[in-house]
Amino acid sequence: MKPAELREIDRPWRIWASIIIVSILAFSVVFGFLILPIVQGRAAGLDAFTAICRAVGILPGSPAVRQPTSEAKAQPTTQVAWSTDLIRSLGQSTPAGAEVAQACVACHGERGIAADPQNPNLAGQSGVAIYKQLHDYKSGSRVHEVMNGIAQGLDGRQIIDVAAHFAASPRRDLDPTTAEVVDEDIVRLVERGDPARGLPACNSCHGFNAGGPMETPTLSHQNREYLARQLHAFRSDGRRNDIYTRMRSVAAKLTDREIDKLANFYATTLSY
Amino acid sequence: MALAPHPNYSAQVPPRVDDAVDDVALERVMREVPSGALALSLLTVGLLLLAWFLMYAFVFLPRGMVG
Amino acid sequence: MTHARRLTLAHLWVAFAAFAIAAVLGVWQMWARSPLPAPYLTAQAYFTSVTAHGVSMAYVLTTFMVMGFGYYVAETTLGRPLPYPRLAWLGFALGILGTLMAAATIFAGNATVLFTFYPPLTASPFFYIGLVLVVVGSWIWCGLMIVAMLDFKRVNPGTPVPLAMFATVANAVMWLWTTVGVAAELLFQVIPAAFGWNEAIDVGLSRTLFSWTLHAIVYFWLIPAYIAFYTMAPQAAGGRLYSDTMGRLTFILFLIYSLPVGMHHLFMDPQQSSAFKFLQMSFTALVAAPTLLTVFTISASMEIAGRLRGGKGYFGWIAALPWDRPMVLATGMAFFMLWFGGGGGLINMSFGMNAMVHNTSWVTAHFHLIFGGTVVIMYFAIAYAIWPTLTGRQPASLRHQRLQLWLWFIGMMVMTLPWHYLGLQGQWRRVATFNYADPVIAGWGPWVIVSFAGGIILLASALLFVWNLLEFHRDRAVVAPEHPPIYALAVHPPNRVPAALNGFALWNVLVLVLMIAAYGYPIAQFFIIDAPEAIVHRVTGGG
Amino acid sequence: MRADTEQDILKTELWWTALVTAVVTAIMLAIIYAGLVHHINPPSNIETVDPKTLHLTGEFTEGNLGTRVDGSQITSRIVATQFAFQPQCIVMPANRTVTLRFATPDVIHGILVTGTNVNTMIIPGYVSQVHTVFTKTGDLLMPCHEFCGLGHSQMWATVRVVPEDEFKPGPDGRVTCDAR
Repeated sequence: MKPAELREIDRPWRIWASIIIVSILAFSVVFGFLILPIVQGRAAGLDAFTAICRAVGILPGSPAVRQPTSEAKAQPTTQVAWSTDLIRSLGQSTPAGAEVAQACVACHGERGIAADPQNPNLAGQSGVAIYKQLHDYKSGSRVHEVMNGIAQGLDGRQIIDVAAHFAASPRRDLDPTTAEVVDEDIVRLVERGDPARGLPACNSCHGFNAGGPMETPTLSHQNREYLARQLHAFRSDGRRNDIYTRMRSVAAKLTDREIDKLANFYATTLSY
Repeated sequence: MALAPHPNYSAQVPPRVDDAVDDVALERVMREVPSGALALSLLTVGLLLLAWFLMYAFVFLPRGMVG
Repeated sequence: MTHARRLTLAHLWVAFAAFAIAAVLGVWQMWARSPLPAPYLTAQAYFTSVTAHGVSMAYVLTTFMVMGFGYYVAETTLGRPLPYPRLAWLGFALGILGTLMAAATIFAGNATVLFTFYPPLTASPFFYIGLVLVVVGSWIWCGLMIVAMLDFKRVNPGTPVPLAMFATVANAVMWLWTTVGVAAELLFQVIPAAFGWNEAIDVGLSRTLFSWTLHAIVYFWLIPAYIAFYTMAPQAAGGRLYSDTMGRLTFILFLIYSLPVGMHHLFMDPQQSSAFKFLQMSFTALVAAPTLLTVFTISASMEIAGRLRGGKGYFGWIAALPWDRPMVLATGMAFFMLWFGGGGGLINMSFGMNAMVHNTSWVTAHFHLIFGGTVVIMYFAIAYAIWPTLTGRQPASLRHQRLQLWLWFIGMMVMTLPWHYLGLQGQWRRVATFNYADPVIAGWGPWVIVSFAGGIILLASALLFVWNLLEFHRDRAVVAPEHPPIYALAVHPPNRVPAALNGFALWNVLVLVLMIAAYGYPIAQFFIIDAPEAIVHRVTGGG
Repeated sequence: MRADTEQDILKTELWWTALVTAVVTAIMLAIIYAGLVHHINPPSNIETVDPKTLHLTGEFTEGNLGTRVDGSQITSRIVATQFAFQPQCIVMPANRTVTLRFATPDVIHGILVTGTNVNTMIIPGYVSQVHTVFTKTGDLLMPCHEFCGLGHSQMWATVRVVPEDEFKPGPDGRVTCDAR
C-alpha cells in the first residue's frame, strides 16, 4: 500500500476521533461548569459568577448553598501548636537538654527513671509527648502543684531540649517478677479493643510507632501507680488536656478493674 | 531453536485457516449472525439499564438531597 | 513450545503463588469481620493482612500475569523472537526484588497502610521502594512490548499488528501513562516523608495524584481478560471473531477513557470541585462503551460458534456452545459476573449517586466481582490454555479445571451478593471487627456469615487451581499437541488497517489533551491555594 | 462469497454503538436531573483549614463542636480524630435543612450516615460540608468509613434525628444528646 493511500484511509479516523472527544469535553463543560452551578446557585441565592467560580474551585464553598457562618470563640484545651520544625527539633537531642534535666532529677530520677512509682518515668518516652505535657503544665492546661511551677520556669527552647533529651535516654528495665498472670480480656483490650463499647485497641495509639495521634505517650516501661492514677483522672474529668477528649472518652468506658490491670500490664509486660 | 508462530493467526499473510471451520458452513451461519447476539445483548443491557433506574428511583432519590 | 517458555512460566508462577497466599489471607479477614470468633485477631494483624492481601492480588498477581502473558503473546503472535530477553529477565528480577522487599516489610508489621496507602499515614520506606521496583520492572516490559511491535511493523510493512499484540501494546502504553500519577506521589511526597526528610504532606495533592493512577490501573489488570475474550474464546468455542476492527477500537477506547476519569474515586473528597468531578464523570460514563461493545462483539463471535455447532433461534446457540471447554466456560461466567460488577460500577460512577455507596461493602463487592471475578477467572482460563504450550503436557482430563472454575464462580457470587446488600445498608469498609451488639449491625451478621462461606469456597478453588497447574508438570500428564490453535481468526481477517488502528500516535495525542483538560487545574490548584499540609504519622510499629 | 462483508459487520456494530451511546446518555441525563432538581452534588467545597492548629483557633475548637442553631441555620460541627468523633453523638431535627461540617486534626477519615445519602471524606487540610434533610427519626449510625489507623474499626458516632417539635435549642443555641 502506498503512503498516500494509507493517509487516505487514516484521515477519517483522525477527524472523527477528534470530533467525538472535543464534543464530549464541550458537553461536560457546558453542563458541569455552567448549567449545573448556575441553576443550583440561583436556588441558593448565589449569583451566576460566584456559583461558577465555586463549582470550578476558584472560590471556596459549595455552588449549591450559602456557607454557614461561625462566630466561634476559641476554647482550646491545650495551647500546643504543632509545626514541622517543632516535630523535627524534638527528634534531636542536644547537650542543653541534659542541663535542663537536672531540675527533674529529684522526682524523675537521675536518668529519667523515677524512684517513686507515683511519678512517671521519662526515659525513652516520646519527645512529642513530653513536650506536650510540659507545655500544658506551663499554660495551665494540665494542673499539678509542683509541675506547673517548674514548667513556668522553662522557656520554649528549654522545653524542647529537655523533651528531646529524655526521649533519647534508655528506658527503664522491666521487672517481670511483678507481672501478674495476664488476663486474656486485658490482652484483647490492648491488641483488639472492644467493639461493643467502641473502645479502640490501646495499641492503636500507644503501641510503638502505631501511627496514632502524634502526642500519645508510650506506656510500656511506665510506672503502674502513675498510669492508674492518670486513667482515673481522665475518667473523672480531673485531667482534661487531651485534645478532642480522645483519652477522656476512652477512660470513661473503662472499669476500675480494667484500669488496674491495664496499668500493671503496661508496667510489667515486655511486648510493646 | 526454531520459532513456531501459530499458523492460524489472522496476521499471517495469507491467513491459513486450519481451525476446522468450513467456509460453506460459515457462510450459512453468517446469514443469521448476529441476530442472536443482538437479542442477548439487548436483553442484558436492557436489564442493566432497568436495574440502574430502579436503584436510582427507589433507593437513591428517596435517601434525600445532599451537597 | 515457545522460545520464551521459561520467562513466561517464571512470571506466571510468581503471579499465582502470590494469588494463593492472598486467598488464604482474604478468607481469614472475612472470618475476622464475621460474628464468629476468629483466631490470631488483633488490629495489627488484621490490617497487616489487608495490606498483604491487596498488594499480592492487586500488584503482584496482576503485574506478573500481565508481563508473563505479554511475553507469550509477543512471541506467539509476531512469530519473531522476543527482543532483548536479558532485559526481560532484568525486569523480572526487579519485580521479584521489589516484591520480596515489600513482603518482608509488610509481614514485619511495618506497613499497615493498606495497598492504596493513606498519607499522612506512612509505612517503612522499604515498602514503597519495593513497590516502585515492581513498577520499574513493568516499565521494562512496556518498553519491550513497544519495541517488539515496532520491529514487527518494520519487517512487515503494511501488515496489521495481530490483535492480541495490538491490545498488549495498548496496555503497555496505557500503563506508562498510568504510573506517572502514583510515581509522582511516591517519589515526591510519600517516600521522602517515610524516610523522615519531610515531616508534613499535602494530602489533597497526594490523593489527586493517586487518583490519576487509580482507575487506569484497573484496566491494566483487566486487559489480559479482554485479550482472551477477543482472541482466545471464539477459537476455543470453535468459531470466529466477529469483528477485528471492533477489537482494536475497544482497546483504544480503554487507553483513552481509563485515564482522565480517576477523580470518580474522589467524588466524596472535599478538595476537588464539583465541575471537574462532573467532567471526569462524563468520561467515566464512556468507559462503559468499550465494555458494552465487547458484550455485543463477543456474543456475536460465540453465536457463530454456537450456530456452527447446530444451535438455532435467538438463544438456541447458547446451549449449543461447548461449555465443557474451560475457556468457553470461563468466558460465560466472566460475562455473568461482569453484569453485576459492571452494573455496580455504573452506580458508583454516577456523580452524586456515589454518596449512596461510597466506602461501603458495595464497593468492595464491585471490584471483587470485576477483578476477582471477571478478570481473575479469565487469568485461570488463559493459564489453562497456554500451559500445555509451555510444558508440552496436559492433564488427561479437564474435569478438575471445570470444577475449579465453577467453584470460583459460585464462591464469588455467594461472597459478593451479600456485600452489595450490606453496602446499601451502610456496612462500611476496611474494618477488622463490627459491633454486633448494635441492633442494626446484628442484623447484618447472618449475611456476613454467608459471604464468609463464599470466601471458603473461593479458597478451595484457589488451592485447586494451583494443584491443577502442578498437574501440567507431573509425570502422569499426557503429551499435548505441538501447536494447538489458540488465537481466533476474524470472520474477515484484516489485510490492511488504517494507521490509527495499527499504532498509538494519534491516541497518545488525544490522551495528552484529555489529561490536561481533566487534571491540569485540579493538580495546579494545590499550588495556587497554598493548601495546608498534615503532619506525617508513621506506622512502623512492628519493628 | 459470504452473505455479508466487513462493511455489513461494521454497520451492525455502528448501530450497536449508537444504542450504547443512548444508554449512557439516558444515565447522564438522570444524573443531571438529580443535580438540577434535587440539588444532589458530591460534597465539593474547597475550603481549607490547617490541621496543625485546628484545636487552637476557629470554629473547630473543642467547646464549639456539636449542633448549634443560628437564626434559621442549623449547623453541626464535628471533628474526626484518631479514633473517635467529637462529639460522639449529635442531635438533628427531622425535615429541616441542616448542615454538617467536619474537619480532622490528624489523618484521612470519612463518614457515612446509614440509610441516607450523607457521605463524605474528611481530609486533613479541608472542611468537609454536607447539606441535607433527615426524614426518618431515630438513632442513625455514623461510622468512620476510611482507614485511619489501627483503631479505625472502633470509630463511630451517632446521629440522633428527633421530631421537629422535640428539637429545642438551649439559650446558647446548642442542642446536645446529653440534654435530652
